[in-house]
Amino acid sequence: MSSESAEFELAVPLEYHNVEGPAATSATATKEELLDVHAMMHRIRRMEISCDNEYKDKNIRGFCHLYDGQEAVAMGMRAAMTSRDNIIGTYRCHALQLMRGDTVSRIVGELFGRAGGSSAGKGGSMHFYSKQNRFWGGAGIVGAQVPVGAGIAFADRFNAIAEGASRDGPFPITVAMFGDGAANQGQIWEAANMSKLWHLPCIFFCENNQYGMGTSVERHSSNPRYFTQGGEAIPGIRINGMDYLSVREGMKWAKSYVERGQPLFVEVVTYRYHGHSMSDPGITYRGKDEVKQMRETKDCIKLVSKRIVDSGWASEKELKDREKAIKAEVAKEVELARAMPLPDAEELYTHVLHNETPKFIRGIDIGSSRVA
Amino acid sequence: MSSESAEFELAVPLEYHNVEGPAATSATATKEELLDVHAMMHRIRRMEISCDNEYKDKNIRGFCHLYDGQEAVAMGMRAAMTSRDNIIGTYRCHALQLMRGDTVSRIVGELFGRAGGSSAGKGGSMHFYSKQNRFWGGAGIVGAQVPVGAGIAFADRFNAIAEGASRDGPFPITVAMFGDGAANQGQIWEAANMSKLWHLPCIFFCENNQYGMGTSVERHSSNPRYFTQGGEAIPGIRINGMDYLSVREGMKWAKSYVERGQPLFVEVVTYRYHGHSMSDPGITYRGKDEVKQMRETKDCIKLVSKRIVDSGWASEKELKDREKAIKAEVAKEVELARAMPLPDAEELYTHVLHNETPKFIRGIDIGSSRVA
Amino acid sequence: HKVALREALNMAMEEEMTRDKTVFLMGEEVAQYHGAYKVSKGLHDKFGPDRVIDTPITEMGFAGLGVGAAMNGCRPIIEFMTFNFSMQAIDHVINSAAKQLYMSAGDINVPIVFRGPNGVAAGVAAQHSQCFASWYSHCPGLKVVSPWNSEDAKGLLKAAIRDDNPVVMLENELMYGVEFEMSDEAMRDDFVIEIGKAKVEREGTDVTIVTFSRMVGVALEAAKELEAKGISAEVINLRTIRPLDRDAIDKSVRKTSRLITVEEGWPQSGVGAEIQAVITETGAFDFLDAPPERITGVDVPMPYAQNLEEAAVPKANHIVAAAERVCYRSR
Amino acid sequence: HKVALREALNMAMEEEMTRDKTVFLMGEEVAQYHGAYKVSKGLHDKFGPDRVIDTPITEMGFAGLGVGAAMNGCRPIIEFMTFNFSMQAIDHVINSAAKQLYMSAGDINVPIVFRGPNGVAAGVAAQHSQCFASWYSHCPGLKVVSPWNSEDAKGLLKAAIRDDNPVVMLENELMYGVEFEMSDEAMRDDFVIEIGKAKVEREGTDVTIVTFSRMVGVALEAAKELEAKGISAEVINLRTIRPLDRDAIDKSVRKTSRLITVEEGWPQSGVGAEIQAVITETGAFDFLDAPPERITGVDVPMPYAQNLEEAAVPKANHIVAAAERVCYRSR
Ligand SMILES: Cc1ncc(C[n+]2csc(CCOP(=O)(O)OP(=O)(O)O)c2C)c(N)n1
Ligand SMILES: Cc1ncc(C[n+]2csc(CCOP(=O)(O)OP(=O)(O)O)c2C)c(N)n1
Ligand SMILES: [Mg+2]
Ligand SMILES: [Mg+2]
Repeated sequence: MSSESAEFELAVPLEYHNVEGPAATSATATKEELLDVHAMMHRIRRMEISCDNEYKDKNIRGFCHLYDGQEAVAMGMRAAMTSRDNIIGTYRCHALQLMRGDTVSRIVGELFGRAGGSSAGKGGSMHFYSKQNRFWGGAGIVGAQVPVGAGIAFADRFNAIAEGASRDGPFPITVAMFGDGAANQGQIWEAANMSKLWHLPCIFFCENNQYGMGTSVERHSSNPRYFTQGGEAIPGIRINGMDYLSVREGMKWAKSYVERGQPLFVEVVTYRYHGHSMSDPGITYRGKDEVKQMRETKDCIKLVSKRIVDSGWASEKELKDREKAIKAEVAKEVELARAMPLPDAEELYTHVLHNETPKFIRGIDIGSSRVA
Repeated sequence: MSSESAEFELAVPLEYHNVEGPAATSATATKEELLDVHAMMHRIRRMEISCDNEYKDKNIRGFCHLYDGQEAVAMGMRAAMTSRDNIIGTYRCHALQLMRGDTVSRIVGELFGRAGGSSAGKGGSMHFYSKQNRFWGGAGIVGAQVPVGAGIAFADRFNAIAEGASRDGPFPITVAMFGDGAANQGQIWEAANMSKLWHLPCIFFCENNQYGMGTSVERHSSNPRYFTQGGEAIPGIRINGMDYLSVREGMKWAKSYVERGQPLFVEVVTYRYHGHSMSDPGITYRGKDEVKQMRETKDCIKLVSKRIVDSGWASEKELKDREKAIKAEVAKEVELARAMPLPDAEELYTHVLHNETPKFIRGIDIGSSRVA
Repeated sequence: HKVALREALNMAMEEEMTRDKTVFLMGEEVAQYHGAYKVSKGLHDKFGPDRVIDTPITEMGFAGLGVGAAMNGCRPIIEFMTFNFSMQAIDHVINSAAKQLYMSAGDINVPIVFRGPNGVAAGVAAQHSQCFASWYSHCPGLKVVSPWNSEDAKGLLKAAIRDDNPVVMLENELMYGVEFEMSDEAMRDDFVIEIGKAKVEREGTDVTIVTFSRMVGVALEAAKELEAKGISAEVINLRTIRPLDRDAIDKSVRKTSRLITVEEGWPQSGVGAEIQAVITETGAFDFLDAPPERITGVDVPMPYAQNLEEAAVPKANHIVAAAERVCYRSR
Repeated sequence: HKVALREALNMAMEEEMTRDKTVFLMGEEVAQYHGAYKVSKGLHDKFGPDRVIDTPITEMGFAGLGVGAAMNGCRPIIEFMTFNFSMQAIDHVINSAAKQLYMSAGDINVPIVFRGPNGVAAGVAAQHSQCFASWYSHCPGLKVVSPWNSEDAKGLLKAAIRDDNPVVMLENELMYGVEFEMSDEAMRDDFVIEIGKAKVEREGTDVTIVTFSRMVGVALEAAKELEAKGISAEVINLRTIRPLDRDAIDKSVRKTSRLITVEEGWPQSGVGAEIQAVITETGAFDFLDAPPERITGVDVPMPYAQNLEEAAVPKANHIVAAAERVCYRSR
């Protein structure tokens, strides 16, 4: 079965800064791989579209940052990394949580503010985590997750060396993600500097979806070639983020480079279909046409579908049937989420401190305080 | 008189990043200029040595960051800039205050904590200012002065354009200074990014004296070529900071570049003779020999003296006499400072708010509060 | 005139930018996007990109830049998309702005306004729901104002822009869309509210309720309920948190002999704690007939789920119950 | 055993690093320079550069990095050269560390210590003299400790390192060189002080003085003077500022019926304000025979000149006078 494979051309070659890597103008993939990726991408998209609808129905509150359009990025990362590698992302994190092993129902349950949500209803859209699966969030403050990511890489190297590993690795890697808007944050440079000085196995991963909220890259970044952000000190690579195979190839090489304790900037050029968050229609600062054109000509799911069909691995009809099945599956998961109970009122007072119950938590008035 | 001039070779050529500037392998100077610079450099050095002594005698408290060794930097800046241009520096700012028109007695008076000190005794070593002379400090927090400096540049451009000036300048420039240790601060990059986007006439000026406190550049900076810090976005220039004429030439070109609203990184390579502050003997993290060798072979005053003598503009003996006179003058100024009265006790409560007396300033106990 | 708070803020900025050409507005998405919460709608069109400036998402950088511009002849309004993000920039608010005048013995003042929504919004969880009132008001050299209604918003923001000192203005996202009646006087372009003066929003004789920002409305709601129960509550809208209007608090507590403070922020070393200390110092303490009570946010990070979030924030019933307790109408 | 505070801190770190190989120390100049104030002397020699790490001067970056390391199996000690610089990093202390456990519903805890000198030193002026006790203790999810003497320093730091939650430890530069007697027990490597417990440093019956850090010594000095005047003062060393030991404060105030709080930080929404609110809540308020007083730093940025600086910070005579007032021995 796994013998069915084919070679595909990559529309945009990988581009390197201050380092030499493989040209990678084409990549091989198997039938199962692409079918699996197609399914997963579609699952992400259905989940995000469901969130959009649920938000409009007022079942989701606050912020809600959707990932549709960018699915190839998450999928390419997944293909290149092991589950021992770490990811830390931004508030735009539903897809990452899913890709790291969580279920649609738990994710949507979180957005519904339910006890069975991934963060028991305490986090919401911006705060997904799975320590066990080495997904570290889910962070609401632009830029902040990047030094935290460098610290995760630091700990992996520190602990490996303490246990006798070679100082040159290979270490598990950490992918510290940030958007193009976040790329201007000084703390990214601070973290990159320390990573280079201390040989941390950390990828500074810029998801360039061309806008930071309503501001386009050329209005917020004096150097929008984010893969060159490391200047003379840290190399970089630019990847077409609308192509799963490009991301997979680029990230495979990136991992092999970084796991030896050499930080790297990675820029994936991608696009978000929805507005920044739910209050943003997403069409005031960019034309409807632009979005439409991206959807029509660059869509990452279309590209995978086309490759599958062109290789004769499935017909358009078969893919549509699969998509329908996933749609139904996601709808079922959303209903599972809806059926979850609300968090118990006592949960307000839990998880303030680890491994201990605070002796006293003051309430709204003194009388309603919790005394252990 | 001013006809007496000569051409001098620059030992280290200017080095450019991402921009082309004049090669400047030599520079012309007049007799008066070099004699004046010699005097001023010597005045700075005597002032700093006096501070060292006064600190040891416990007449100066807290931190005290001395500038000796780096005199050519301040002098070169002065020669290239007009008094309408702005400077904002670090806590290592005695020399800058002097160069911007203050007196040794007021500066030392500040260090003595006297009412007649430059900041009326309220600031101490780190906090010198002269708004009227466009010297904006004097800042105790590493890195913070750099975005503030960009803001000073912003205001000059903003106000000039509001008054009808061309959008391409020339504008007064702002030199935002920072050390090699500070160079790693992310806010420098944040400020540089905005400066490039918004065409601010701002120089990001790194005084690379090779150490940030006790840490040498290669231990704190993954890219110690600070003039390349602007990467693909912002050009840079590296200058030999031990040579007055090199700094003058480099900064003249820099000003001509920047005043059109194009930010620039400038790195001057220099050396501090004293420890970081007074509690640092300055010889644990660098060899005594290193300091000695710098003093003997690279000293900026020696270089100016040699050029004067070589040009036949003064004999060694004449220069020594001048130095002696300055020494006496500085000593007199120090005595003036010593004679200054302490700040009036009421000064504790002044300058909390501008142009108004707070209605109430709580004291150590409620009874000692100031009520207007 | 019915005016939403968002429009009152907008009006204040427009008037002051018209009045003084050194005033500019800077922040994330304030120009082409009209502000994340549309507070700056139309200003970019009117004043152009030189005076209404979209920044990169670099709070530390643009806050510092604003301080420098303020030192050198401008009057910047720096918008934080929310005050939560001001933590990245707080060194500039405190060290670069608030302390500058003092360190330079009066040479350099910093006429700057830092403004934006503060405190709890709806469903935005722990990192986006913090109240910074007590932190900022702890620090000398700053002024801190916090409006409740549209008049407050307009009058305080205009006063802040004209002030020669750094002012932090803590707004509230949940209030932006709320409409309030504005007087003719308040609609005028010379309307300013004096910083440092509290306002008695409702007179009463039995208990003083001191509060600020959105909680003023909640307290007024409580006061109504209390009235029905025969308790006459006086509601003080602080408007300014630094400098505190000690006299207004003192006067009211002497009159009512009972004090309740209400804030949505965390209790420890909050604004309520300070008010209790103030009445001790002014002597109003001696007039108390019952121990003062404070109503605060629960001492936990803010949860996302609606039921938990609601349980974390004061509501009118808490104030009513507290008033009944201090008036000994209940246990 | 006479041990300077600096050595007690050093001992704590050395013992805990020996005990647990996931502990490391990171900060500016902590390794080769032995710390700006020599607190980490010898640790780099003993544990090597992997575990005692000099950082660039990038507080935001290395504080965030420390948080990440703490999430992933390490127990970092992050030294701020002084807490003034922690303002550049405070977003990580609060948003990345203190709120992490709650947001993740218990999934990710952050066992990290942020430590360094806090408050006024000598002649370092406004930007280097701020006290952060009330700011940090305002925030849930954090613990905040502040030692007075060498035993405190050792026992609290060891407890902080072992704690599974983020702990802020506010030290005092002026105390680093001061020698204190340490008991045999405190010299042992299993000596820890429970976080959250205050210590009665001196028993008394007439007035309670609640304080922390360097001011404990000043309060004890005042207590001696008061003794000569026939006033018996009880001095409570808080040791922990969050969570506050409400019981200890309550108990003492019920006994003495008088309260003075002492801190060197600014008054508004300070630690003293909170303590006044606490006794109101515990009921000790009803036992008071006089309004409580707070002794605080003057509400201005810190000046450089020695005479002004001295006038800005509480001294024993202020406490003595306040005690006489609350005991009605003077007016
Ligand atoms: C420090 C900080 N400032 C501002 C915000 C508000 N904010 C959230 S996301 C965002 C835009 C980020 O854009 P980008 O980094 O490009 O990521 P994208 O949303 O495109 O994935 C802004 C301004 C924040 N959360 N934190
Ligand atoms: C944010 C911050 N962190 C730390 C310090 C303490 N500090 C003052 S100067 C200094 C070293 C700076 O080195 P560098 O930038 O090279 O300047 P130099 O002293 O060599 O002129 C340090 C660590 C500070 N003042 N501010
Ligand atoms: Mg983006
Ligand atoms: Mg240096």
